[in-house]
Amino acid sequence: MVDWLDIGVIAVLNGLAIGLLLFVVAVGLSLVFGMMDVLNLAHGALFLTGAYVAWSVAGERPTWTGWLVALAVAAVSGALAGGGLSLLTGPLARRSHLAQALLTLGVALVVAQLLSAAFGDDVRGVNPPPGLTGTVAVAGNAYPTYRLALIGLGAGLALATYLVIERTSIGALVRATVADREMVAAVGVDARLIRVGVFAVGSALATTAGVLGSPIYNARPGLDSTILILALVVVVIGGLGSVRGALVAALLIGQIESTGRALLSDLASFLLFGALAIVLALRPRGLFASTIGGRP
Amino acid sequence: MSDVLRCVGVRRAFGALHAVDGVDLAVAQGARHALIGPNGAGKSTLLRLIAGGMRFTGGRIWFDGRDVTGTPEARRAQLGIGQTFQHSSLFRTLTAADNVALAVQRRRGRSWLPVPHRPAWAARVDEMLTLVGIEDRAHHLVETLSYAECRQLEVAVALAAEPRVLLLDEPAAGMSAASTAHLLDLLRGLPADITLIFVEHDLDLVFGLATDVTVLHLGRVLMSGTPADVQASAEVQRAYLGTGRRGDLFGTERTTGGEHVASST
Amino acid sequence: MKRAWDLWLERSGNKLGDYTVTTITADEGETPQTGVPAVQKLLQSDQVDVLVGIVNSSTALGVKNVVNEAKKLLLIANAGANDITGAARSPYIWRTSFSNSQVSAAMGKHLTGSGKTAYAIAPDYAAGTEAIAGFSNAFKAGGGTVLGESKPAFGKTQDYQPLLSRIQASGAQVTFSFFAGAEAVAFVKQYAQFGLSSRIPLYGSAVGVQTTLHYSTELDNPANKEFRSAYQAKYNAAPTVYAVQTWDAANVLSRALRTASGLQGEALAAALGTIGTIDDSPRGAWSFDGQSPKQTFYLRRVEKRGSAFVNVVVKDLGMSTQPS
Amino acid sequence: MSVAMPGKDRSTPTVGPPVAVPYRPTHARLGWRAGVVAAAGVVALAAAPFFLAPYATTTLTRMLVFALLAASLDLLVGIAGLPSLGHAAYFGVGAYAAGWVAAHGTPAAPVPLLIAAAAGALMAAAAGWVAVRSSGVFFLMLTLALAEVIQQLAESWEPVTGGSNGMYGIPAVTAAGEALTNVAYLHWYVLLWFLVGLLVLWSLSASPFGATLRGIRDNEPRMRAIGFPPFRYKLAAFVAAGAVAGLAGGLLAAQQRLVTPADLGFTTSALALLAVVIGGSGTIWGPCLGAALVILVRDSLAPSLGGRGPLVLGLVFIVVVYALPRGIAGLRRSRRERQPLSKAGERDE
Repeated sequence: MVDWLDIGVIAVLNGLAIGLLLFVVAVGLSLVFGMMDVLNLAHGALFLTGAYVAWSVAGERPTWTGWLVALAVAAVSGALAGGGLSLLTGPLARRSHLAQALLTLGVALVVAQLLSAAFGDDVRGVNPPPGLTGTVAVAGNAYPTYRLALIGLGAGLALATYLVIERTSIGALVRATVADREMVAAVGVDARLIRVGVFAVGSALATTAGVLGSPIYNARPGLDSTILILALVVVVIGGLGSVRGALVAALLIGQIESTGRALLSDLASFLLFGALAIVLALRPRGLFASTIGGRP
Repeated sequence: MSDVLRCVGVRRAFGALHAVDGVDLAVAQGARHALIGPNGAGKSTLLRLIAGGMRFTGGRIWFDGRDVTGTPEARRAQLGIGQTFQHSSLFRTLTAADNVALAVQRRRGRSWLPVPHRPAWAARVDEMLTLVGIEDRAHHLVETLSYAECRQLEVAVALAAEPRVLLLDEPAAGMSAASTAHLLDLLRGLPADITLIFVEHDLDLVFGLATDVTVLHLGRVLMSGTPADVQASAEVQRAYLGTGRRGDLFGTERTTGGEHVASST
Repeated sequence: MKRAWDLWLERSGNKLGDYTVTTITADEGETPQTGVPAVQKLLQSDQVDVLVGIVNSSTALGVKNVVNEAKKLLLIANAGANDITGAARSPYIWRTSFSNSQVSAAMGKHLTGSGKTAYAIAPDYAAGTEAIAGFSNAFKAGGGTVLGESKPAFGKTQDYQPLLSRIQASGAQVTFSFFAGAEAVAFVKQYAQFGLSSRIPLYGSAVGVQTTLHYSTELDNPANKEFRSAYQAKYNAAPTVYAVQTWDAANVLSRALRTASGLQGEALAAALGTIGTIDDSPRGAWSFDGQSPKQTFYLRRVEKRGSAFVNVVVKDLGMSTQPS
Repeated sequence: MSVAMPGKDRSTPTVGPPVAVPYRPTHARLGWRAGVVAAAGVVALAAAPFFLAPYATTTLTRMLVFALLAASLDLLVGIAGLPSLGHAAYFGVGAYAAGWVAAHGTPAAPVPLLIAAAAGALMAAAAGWVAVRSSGVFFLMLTLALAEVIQQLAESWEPVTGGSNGMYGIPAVTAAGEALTNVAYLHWYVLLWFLVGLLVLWSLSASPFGATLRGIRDNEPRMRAIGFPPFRYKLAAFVAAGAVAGLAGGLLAAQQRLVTPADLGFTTSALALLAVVIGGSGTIWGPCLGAALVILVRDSLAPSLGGRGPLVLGLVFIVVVYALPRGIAGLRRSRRERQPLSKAGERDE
């Protein structure tokens, strides 16, 4: 008979790895939305760009330096893309969410097509850096060492982001802008600077996560929309603009994606969206909904 | 005269702040009941509690003998509680006539057929606009109306829903003396069967219209009574001005005796 | 697919039977939403006589009505859904490729010889269900026991860890899997990452593992050698199983046209019924059983030859027809 | 009840007694010019099969089906101000229902369509009851989530929906006993029900119900103060839009005789949304033009670009959002609104 405990430990561990990765992706999306009411559907394409960067820079047999270069290149290209996106969505500030959603969806389609033109349509496998390719015995089952490293790295990134946002003065400025843009502008802070900055950092996090996630997900067309859907679910459940919400929601979705699929495999496909529908039905503004300056 | 509206121990707290702290209020049918008091006394909050725009944290409210404490705002409006807003809230991209038509439509039946012209409604709309004196601006977009005209339109929209109680939140705010006088005539001209409850700082309007006055201070009822009692009460002045001199508050030297009539709850 | 078709026409002087051929191609796209209109265009505006191709199973099933009403022959060169020539059979739709359960049944038959227990896994969509059904029936018929089946969500699963631990926990000695494209790569890679490949051998029709299919570039029969060298010369790439299936479609069509009384659907269908065994096909001799091929399946193992992966033929698993 | 008003002092001197112009709601007035254009459009569509090639007629029919879906979405997005990113779910549910009834019940003409509309309405009622509580982006996300759940249902409920292969081999609709397989008959059948659906949508939008929806869209607190319960009206709009989308789904089943989970999917919803934005939201007829354009891009342009269809669509998305903020219909309307308003006169259509 299937040994539940055995599956449980591995699944929970795996859920942690996936959850932390999702947090790194989702936190940028959540802040961008919380601050500027911009629903950035191109966020998934940024993740995919990161994965392709990892494949092209690190390649099939990456070395440590190859990996670090890949991470750097991804972060820089993410920041640039973020800046570009914030300029693109600038004039739409007054328009409805629909206009922004359609615009960013257009950008996502274009980026995905350019990537598939550049890298072709078949799967580009990326291998973890040397030393992390093997497996480690955990509770009697083999578990890839790379995912353990990912948990460590993901936790580090999550903690760093959390501290920057919650503890530093820059973080306070970001949270203030999320709460009430007009007031921050009235105080004399150049809101445009903040907005480009957050867009750039959020996008850089997404591309970096793309590199980190590539050994698991591999770079392939269609990955962008899968990741986008997951990130959107995390952001909405966590409450828009709330970092704490994104962290909790990401871990929750991580568990649903791993433990949920393992235990209830035939319901697996309903779990994700079922959870979203239930959460939104109960708390229409997400779990940690920060009151966003009374905007509708 | 039966009370058309009664509040008992109405309470509303925002965390530690008790905006409305145990208010008892009785409004007679057909009364012109004014709610006055310094800023932050909880006047507007009380009005919104009566209209249903805000949930109670305590106490009960009866309308026409029915307990409407839990009834949602839209249902209370259907029962006959009309309201105008402090910051005028109209449909700016529609014409004045369209704004009133929405209220008329809610009252006179909601059909699904696209019959463009409804004589019965049209007459009602014109009547309302004429009543408030902006019938020649019927087809102008609300954006093009002056501030005073917007206030008049607010009243027209509220009246079009044929309310039995009309709540007015500072109707004369930001109006010129002439417009205020005009508004006073308008409100005086309203039929007797409509009860008015209004919050207002312009004391000329208050004492020119009110049949009863309730003074609120720091979320509690300081005093309820006829306009004369309120003017005479030193306590009210202290709440407003912090000093005992009666003259500067009410402008003209009242002939009523100087004795202090205190009847606080 | 188009490459093989052009290659055949080039070698036969642009003739099928004794008809000169004008080929009109339409892009089927990924989903039936673009596939069905494309077929409608070919039939209604281009007024073609014969349709060849279609990769996507749901598009193939979707055009059944249109093809029936137009009374034109449709030769399917890939779509593997059983119903195409099974439950939803139409006299005008013949197939030169395979049916999903036929492929996996061959694997089921092969593994039963070893009397092992197995765990079957395939994505949760029509082809996946049919593949598992084909494998399990054949495997149980041969005395094997299937300890468990699981179907991860199609197109939405990237991380197979939950399923891999189920396989490990089930204690099966063999895993049968049916994946295609990106999912195959991800599954096989994670299967190895989780250290299962050493303990539980993986069989199935996925890349990089022991698989069963009705073709391999390494098949040593004269027809295949000639086909492969001609294809390599013209396109500088090894032919895929799609190419072989389209090549055979042209071959079958030209044989049928020699004996058919006309170009209408009924005449061609009747002719197809009478062409008997196709002995000069790169996949080895095969013939129509009903409207789907009865053909030999081969057990293959992936080995690295220089820079490319190649499916070395391990064993000939004999002829098998489309399971009911 | 009229009251004598004491003298009015207002800054604008009025010439003679003010003319009390009888009130007529602005948005419901259909000038005769618009009526003529509409009639001409219908005649052209009806005559299409005579001078268009068969495949072009089929494409036109497909445009009509998609246009009805886009128009029903516009009732939600344009009139009620509810941005739904999952409207294709009710379109698909209607199509599956019509297909199932045609196969197991009776393919006789109106039955599958009415069942489709009912199925669409029912599903919209269930989903709407949950979705309509939230607003703005949360509503957007909730409709997306509900649509994905419905699509997953279609994919895994194999015995009824045919799973991922979709429901194929739907028998042709029969009108008076005769199967409508001829391209022209099918076109007229779809055109007839397209007009019925459009009429329903237009009448809803032009009726007081539509005015209420617009009121709730523009200023919900004020509508609540007047006495309109917003939840009930939004839900009614959601169900009405779901019903017409279901009807459009029924037409899809009749025309394409194949329904796949992709018809319920995110892509279809996004394309319908694009059609609404291109066409100009809030006009019901605008999105129909938008839908025609979207189908043109997807079905005829995309294949000829060698599989780079999505790139074209992506660029169209971006261009439309910037170039046509209020869509094609918006171009016409903004010209009209810039006219100076005559003092007390009628605003001409």
